[in-house]
Amino acid sequence: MRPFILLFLGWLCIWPVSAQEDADLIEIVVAENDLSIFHEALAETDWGLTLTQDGQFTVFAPTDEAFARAFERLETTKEDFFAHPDRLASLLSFHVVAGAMSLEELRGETSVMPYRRSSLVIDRQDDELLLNREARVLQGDLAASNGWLHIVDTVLLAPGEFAIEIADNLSFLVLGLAVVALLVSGYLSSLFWRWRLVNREIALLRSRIKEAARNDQSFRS
Amino acid sequence: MIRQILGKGRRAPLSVASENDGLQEDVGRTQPSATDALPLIRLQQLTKRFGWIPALQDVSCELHGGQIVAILGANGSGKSTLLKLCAGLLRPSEGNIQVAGWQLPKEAAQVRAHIGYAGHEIFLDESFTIQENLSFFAHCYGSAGKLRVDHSLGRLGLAKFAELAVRQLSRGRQQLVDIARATLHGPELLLLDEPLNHLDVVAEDVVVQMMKDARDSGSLILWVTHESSRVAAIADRVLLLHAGRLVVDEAGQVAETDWPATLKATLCQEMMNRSA
Amino acid sequence: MKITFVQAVMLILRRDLIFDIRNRQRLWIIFLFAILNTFVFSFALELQHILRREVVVGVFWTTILFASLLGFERQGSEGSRQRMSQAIKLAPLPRLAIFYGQLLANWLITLCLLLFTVLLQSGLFNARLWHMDFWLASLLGSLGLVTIGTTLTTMFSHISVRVGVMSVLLIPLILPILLTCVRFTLATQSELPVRNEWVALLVLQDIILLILTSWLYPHLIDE
Amino acid sequence: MKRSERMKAQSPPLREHGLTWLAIVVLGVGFAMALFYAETDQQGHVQRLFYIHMPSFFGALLAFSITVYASLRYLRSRDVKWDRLAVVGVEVGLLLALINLVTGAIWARPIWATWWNWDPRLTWDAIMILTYAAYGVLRGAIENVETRRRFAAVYGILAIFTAIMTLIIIRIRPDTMHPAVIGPSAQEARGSFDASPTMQITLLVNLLGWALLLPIVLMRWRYRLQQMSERLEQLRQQWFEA
Repeated sequence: MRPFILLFLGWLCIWPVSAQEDADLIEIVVAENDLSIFHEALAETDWGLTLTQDGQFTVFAPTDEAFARAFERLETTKEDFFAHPDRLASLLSFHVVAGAMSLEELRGETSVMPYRRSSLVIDRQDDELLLNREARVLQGDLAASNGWLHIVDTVLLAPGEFAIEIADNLSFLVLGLAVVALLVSGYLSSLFWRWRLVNREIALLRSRIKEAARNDQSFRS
Repeated sequence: MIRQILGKGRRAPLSVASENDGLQEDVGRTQPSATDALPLIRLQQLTKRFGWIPALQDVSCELHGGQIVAILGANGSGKSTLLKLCAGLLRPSEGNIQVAGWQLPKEAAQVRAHIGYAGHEIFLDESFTIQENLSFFAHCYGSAGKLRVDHSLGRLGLAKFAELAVRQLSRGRQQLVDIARATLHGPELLLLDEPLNHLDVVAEDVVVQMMKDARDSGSLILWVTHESSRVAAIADRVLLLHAGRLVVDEAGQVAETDWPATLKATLCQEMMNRSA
Repeated sequence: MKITFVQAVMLILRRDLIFDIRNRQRLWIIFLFAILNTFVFSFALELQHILRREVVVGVFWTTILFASLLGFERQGSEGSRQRMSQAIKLAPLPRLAIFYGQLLANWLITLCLLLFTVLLQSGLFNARLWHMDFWLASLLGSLGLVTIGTTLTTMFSHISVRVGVMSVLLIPLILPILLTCVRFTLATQSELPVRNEWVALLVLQDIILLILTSWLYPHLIDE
Repeated sequence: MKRSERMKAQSPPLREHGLTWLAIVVLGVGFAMALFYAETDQQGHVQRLFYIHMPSFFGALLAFSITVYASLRYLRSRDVKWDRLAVVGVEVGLLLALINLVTGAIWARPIWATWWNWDPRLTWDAIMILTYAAYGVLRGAIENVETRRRFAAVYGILAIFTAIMTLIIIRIRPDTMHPAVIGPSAQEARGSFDASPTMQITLLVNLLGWALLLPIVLMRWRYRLQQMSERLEQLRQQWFEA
């Protein structure tokens, strides 16, 4: 009986490693203990599904502590950040890059283009990788069947990302219309003002010339 | 080689001053008969407006080679404008100018080699020496060779200043160098804008002699000046400009004028008895 | 006998170069400014810390642009050059010969500036700028820059204009060429495959510019 | 100036007025349709700015192309009216390009969370504004009337070269090195327009208003103003001459 137990224990301990080989990215995220918020975010959006299918991805997974710090920066809480699925999806799309790139390959790059369409800058700071000029890789090169996973210590925010709370965009419509009205009326009034100025000047000059001509005659006669 | 303006056809091909022409230039040559040849300059209702101020108003006349024409007039009567128009520096607002048959603003390229212009500003480069300036222009006009430069410098008595930079010269001497530049390539049409202004007496005579030599060799000199006293002695013909209009044309005929009668009368009188 | 086109171009080229060598102020302004600009950027961007080759490329092209801009501004406003341009107009030289003469003179000076700045900046920022394609980009880019610069200088030598107008006019015209050059040299720096469509684009722009300015030049000079 | 000619300068003929009133009506209708008639796009109400954003862009293009054509004609014929048309084209073009830029930026704020996302069309519009603003600077810097017109015409032609080249270059994305001339840039993605017919009608009306009528009407008025200011300069010179 003992060998079976030994065998089972042995299998158990190599299971996470071997399992990792054919496990996909989502399973690795689940396996890691401090990626719960990231996993929850993935589940919330359709990324959770896409990362399970085949196709090669490179995923940067911020730790829970990284998410906590990010929420303070964006002055929001986890709940109402998760309330806007499209913003969440856009944030996550900045963490996923097409094509599987290990840390070594990433080191050769200067910038990569995640699904979010704004380039993620990669620096080398005394042989350590710096993502988005702020994030460091805590644990890299977690191989998965459909790509690589690297755990990073800060959430990657695209430039100008969610800096301020976006008001309902009706107010922006009003703002836009007001500015257009301002521009058009400004130009029309400048046109009208110049028109009046020129007219008055012409009238003035013409009267002066007429008057000068009159005293010439009087002078001559 | 006789510089003869062939009187046939619209495009009078000018004979080009050849390389060795410089030397024989002073040797006496026959005076081209002024009457039958095609006029060197023909102005037809020439008008030039700067903005809306008419600098010149329908000036029209015909000038033949082989004479010195003095252009007199008060300040701002359009003398310099007329000269710049003939040199092709300005484009006429209306009417047209023909130099040796070439319509000036468009076909200026053909005629530029035969025009020499010396205006108020000195068209020289201060940082270069006289020798360099003149040899540059000699190359430009294609009649290269130190020969021509030395000849024209010698003629105007500037030989010993050749190595000086233009900056070091006095205004008068700079003007002389500018005139040397204008006459370097033996132009058929010489345009001088108050050449005698800053010159001392000696230099004045040199320039007048040079103008006479050019006239004898068949080229036309348009001379803008103020000293009407010297005009009678030197000029074959006088154009009086007043407020952009041509007042006196041909030898002494008077168009309509309110030019001060005295000056005009004395001037015409002198012209009459000189040519009689 | 009229002088040939090439002789006229050589004449104007020699004249302009001698003029610039004679009064060296313009050259001093250009090269000193290149050094100053490099230092300003290195202090402003803390270049020695971030080992980013892209930033160096950006700094390089900005230095070239502003240094040659100062050179053109100075050339446009020089009194003696304005008088000389009148005199040269009188001479029977073909109009385009004058343009190409000045163009070549400016181009030579800009190429010297390029060489000087490359040495300076690859030394200071120890970035490897010595890439073959880099020289190609600089050659073509500076040709475009000089074409526009010479045209505007000719314009300004006829009118006396206050300082600053030249830069406002030149920079918008130079943007497409600058964009192409920066992107082309970026490719050479970051080992990305250098696509030769950038070279084609640069050549295309230079050709269009040369044709356009050659056609417009007589309108600039003659009344 | 004879009386009849002066009268004509003061009160423009009915055709002038007619066109102005037509433009005002069409713009008003377009404006109302944009706000109430058209459906709200899934991007929310701010998308209604699109009905001013895109038409004003084509209006600016129309104005600038008139400037280039007028500059070409002036260089060939040296006729003053072409130069006036060039000045008029630049001024109206700048106004419309500015409107396009501002509405584009305000529209981008809620959708892309940044005021400016270097979107190809907006960047191109900004560079056109810079180039033709420099045209104004050049005109202001030259006193002599003939040279000012000639140099302005030359610069007008050089400026259009910049505009076209910048349009091509900006569309080529730096990182992937292949041209996205047809690729969906953020602007096109927003502007792709297989949406409901109400939107398309509104767009058409606004297009007629902003891209055609407004530029033409503004240009006619500005042209008359330019004529009068030249008349003024002429009188002023004659006055100093007399």
